[in-house]
Amino acid sequence: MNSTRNCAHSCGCPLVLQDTVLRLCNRVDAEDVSLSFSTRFNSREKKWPRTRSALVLLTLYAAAGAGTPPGAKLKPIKSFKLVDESYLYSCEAFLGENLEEILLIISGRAFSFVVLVLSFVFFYIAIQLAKKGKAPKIRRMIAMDAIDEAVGRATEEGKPVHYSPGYAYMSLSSEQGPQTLASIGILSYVASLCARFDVPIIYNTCIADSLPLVEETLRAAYRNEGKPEAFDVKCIRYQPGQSEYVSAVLGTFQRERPAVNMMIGGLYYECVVIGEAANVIGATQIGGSANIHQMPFIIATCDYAMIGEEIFAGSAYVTKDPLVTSGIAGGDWMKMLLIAITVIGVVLELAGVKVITQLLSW
Amino acid sequence: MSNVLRRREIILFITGIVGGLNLFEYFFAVKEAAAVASAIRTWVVIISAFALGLGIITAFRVHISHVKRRTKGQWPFSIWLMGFFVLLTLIGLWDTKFIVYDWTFKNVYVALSTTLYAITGFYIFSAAYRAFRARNIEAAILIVSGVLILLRNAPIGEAIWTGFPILGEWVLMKGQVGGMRTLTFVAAVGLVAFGIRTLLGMERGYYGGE
Amino acid sequence: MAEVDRRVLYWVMFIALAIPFISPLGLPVPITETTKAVYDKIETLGPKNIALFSIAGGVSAWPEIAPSMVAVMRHLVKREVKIVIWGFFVDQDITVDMIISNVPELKTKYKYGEDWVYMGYVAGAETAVAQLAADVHAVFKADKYGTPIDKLPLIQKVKTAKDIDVVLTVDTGSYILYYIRHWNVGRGIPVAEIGIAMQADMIVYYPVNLVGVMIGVRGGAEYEKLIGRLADGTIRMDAINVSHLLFIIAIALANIGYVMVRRVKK
Amino acid sequence: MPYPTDPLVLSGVWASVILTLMVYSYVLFRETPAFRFAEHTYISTSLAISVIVSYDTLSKNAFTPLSKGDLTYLIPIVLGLLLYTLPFKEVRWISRYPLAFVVGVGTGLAMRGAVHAQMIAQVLAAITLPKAPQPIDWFNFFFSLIAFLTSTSYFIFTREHTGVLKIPTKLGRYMIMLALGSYFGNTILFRMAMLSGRVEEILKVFGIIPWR
Repeated sequence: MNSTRNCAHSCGCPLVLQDTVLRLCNRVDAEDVSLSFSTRFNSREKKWPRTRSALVLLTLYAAAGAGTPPGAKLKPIKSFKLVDESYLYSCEAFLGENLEEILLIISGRAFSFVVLVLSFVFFYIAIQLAKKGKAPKIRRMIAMDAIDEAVGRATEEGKPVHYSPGYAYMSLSSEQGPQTLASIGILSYVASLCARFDVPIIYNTCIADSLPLVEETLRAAYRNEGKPEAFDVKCIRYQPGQSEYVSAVLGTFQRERPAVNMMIGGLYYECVVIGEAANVIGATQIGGSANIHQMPFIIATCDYAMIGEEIFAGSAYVTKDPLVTSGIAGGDWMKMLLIAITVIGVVLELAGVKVITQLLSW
Repeated sequence: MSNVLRRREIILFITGIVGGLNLFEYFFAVKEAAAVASAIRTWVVIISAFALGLGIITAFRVHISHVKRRTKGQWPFSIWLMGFFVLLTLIGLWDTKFIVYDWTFKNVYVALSTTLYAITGFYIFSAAYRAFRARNIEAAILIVSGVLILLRNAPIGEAIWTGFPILGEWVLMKGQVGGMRTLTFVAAVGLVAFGIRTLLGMERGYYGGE
Repeated sequence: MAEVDRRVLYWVMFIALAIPFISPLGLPVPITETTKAVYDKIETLGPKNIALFSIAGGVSAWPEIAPSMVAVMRHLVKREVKIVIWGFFVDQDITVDMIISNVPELKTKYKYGEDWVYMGYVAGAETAVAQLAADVHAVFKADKYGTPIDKLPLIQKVKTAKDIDVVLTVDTGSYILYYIRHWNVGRGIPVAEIGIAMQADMIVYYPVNLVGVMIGVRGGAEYEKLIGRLADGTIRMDAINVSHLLFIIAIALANIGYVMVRRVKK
Repeated sequence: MPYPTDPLVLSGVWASVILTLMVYSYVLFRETPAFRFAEHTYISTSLAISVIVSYDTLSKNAFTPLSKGDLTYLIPIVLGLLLYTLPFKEVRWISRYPLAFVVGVGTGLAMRGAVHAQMIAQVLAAITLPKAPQPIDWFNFFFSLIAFLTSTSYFIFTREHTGVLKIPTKLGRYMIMLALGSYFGNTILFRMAMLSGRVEEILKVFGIIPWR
């Protein structure tokens, strides 16, 4: 084998290759690394009847061709897992062939895919059950039920309701996006209550690309309550950044003294500041986030807290549409399934059977 | 035409396709899908950058109304906000190296960002003072775990008793792991369920239930 | 005692934090494993290696992360590791300037474009991190200073994630997860975190994915000790000590007050 | 380093410290006109900076490739411009089109990351036995495992927390509190570092401690 062959990905291969083999060999040394590769590989490419041995071979060739890196322990490899795409690239580079094209499913992600597909299946089953009128009952969510009471309090006191979705990386396209969407879902319920009881609502946000959704949601809430003329678009306030948003909320609290503060979404450090500042003005607080790092502060500062999954469920909960709420049941089944896998996995592991761990890292 | 395009189904369909493509590309090594998904992600970065203008419109709408109505204690600040924004934007577009822009950036923008970030120091103190009260077993567990971490993080804990960092370390590295794992796990389950609802166009809350 | 005006608490904290700066206490800072792991990783690198220094923390987080950033950068320069910098925060230019002024070797010993390069700001959060892993050159056409990438030998070598030997992500949020998801999982690039205190437990959840984690200002103070050059991080640890003591006293008082109030009510 | 004498630097450090004190007047006293001034100055400055940064992003990511003849970049530019139909009643609905892309990408990215790193990896970690275990490692292993199982049971929505679920969900809540307490404690470290940084700056500028 020629060690100077150029890498197909022009990655400065010999060096990478050497390093890769070193890492691979050292990792293979660890007992817990096992090879997993798509079985499709076999049927699609007759050229490599046995994926495992082919890869082991590749590795050894690679090690030989690139010169054995100092410190690499080369020994017969029983099983190892291709945990790293760059190993694959190195192997490709070495053979001058594109292994990625042969692979269909990306290694290590297969079980995730199964879980995702199962999630869809569970969801489908739950919907079908709901359509037959057998929608699973959802347990009471205290924080969601508290919304009515809180808005009622604002009505009595004649003070506004303050709502904000948190920092959420300032974009719907970030991984925080779904939390912002869930928050806007809950907003739609809060806004219709506000419209119904003529309570002003103040919405502070720093997420520019959510503004159209927020505006439409508020507009629709007022229209559905038959008061489209009562909607004032100026209740939506925008600040171009996280701390800017915090400063504006602090100002809003003291100047307009809302009776209720709701912060639901992708919260970050603003959570504790807004939460405490709202406490100073004696506002009833409902908070929620799936961001683990803010959960302690939601619990510390808010009267009602929705943690983790609850905000996603909450958005379905308020719609009270059995078709939507049944999705929550799908999630529950997934939880139960994975709990079962955990229990079985531990038992099998203790018995020395590694089926589940292999399955999970498939 | 516009009646067809107005249909919400089309919009939900686009959302579903774009989301689905990003999922597909993650699990399957299909180069074409990866290329398209990657291009769409670049588009979205561009669209999001355009959204800032909406933010500016939103902010100005509020402040112009304050000025028009001469809101007490507010309208001079609104004029200042809008005027300074226009001035600084013009300078910045002309040359970001220009001294006024540079000075404002460093001494106003950065200083205030730091200051507001640091304001949490005060609020977390009062939050701890209020929340860390042993009202029930749950609150007691919260306190013990929190205080042990405090004594672990500050070297002073070790100075008081050498056992504190060990206990704190246990809580941080072992004790809290199970609970935290759950929070990570269930948030993901909820997110996936919500994502499915969104991609299938069932989550309509955020579209205002029109 | 159960209910005091919050402003009393705030004033106490404000004043107490000033004390250690006026008269430093100088308590020792023991070194934790997770910081040592980052140090050990960089010790294995040399002039042939390229480190990515990703800035995902604003200037506002300097008090917490600047000591770590400076200490790690000093170490990289000492090991003569090539450095690629980019970031996700609009004010990061000031952070980079701060690092340069504290690590003057970047200007003297290092040659810009060959030994280190600053690519500037990237918009798009996780999307961008994923994009960068797949194709750096698609994201950057030029560096921060407008030099096209074909004139920058170092960035010519860095085309995808796999050209990087270690990712050092300075992070006050979730960027560490983005790097784990898109750079480590599936690509195997070692990722180390220069983080804030809340990210301390990352190592527990992602032990396989993370090289090490530097925990906030304490991580910085420890790193300063490791590279043998004490600086801001060490001084600031005193303030940490005082404030933590204050927290414990406040929590104790709050609970005593609470118990007393409850007894009176009974 | 000596105390700065350059008027530009000097004015800068004083401006930043005065603005800091204006903001803290909210915390230490109440909402004052000083705070209001700082708040509006901040938002104004930040809006301007965001415009510059967004313009930069757009020219790098969209306008430059477009000017080089890559016409596909017309799509996102047009989509971005469509957002501006929002203020106009008749055509407002058009602004949903660009959002469909934004929401799709956000949802897709969040889901794909969540399944693997947050679900599978957590289960895998929960069942991975300790290596070369001492008795304490077994204790820790089972403690984490039970914590994981019980606290997950707390998040079952389709069953009321009574009967069989009563004890596990209660224990689960305790485990969640243990985790949250630890997070709370850890966050304090960071917040205090931040605040001490500001205090240090104030002391420095007022000349109470030497400049470094």
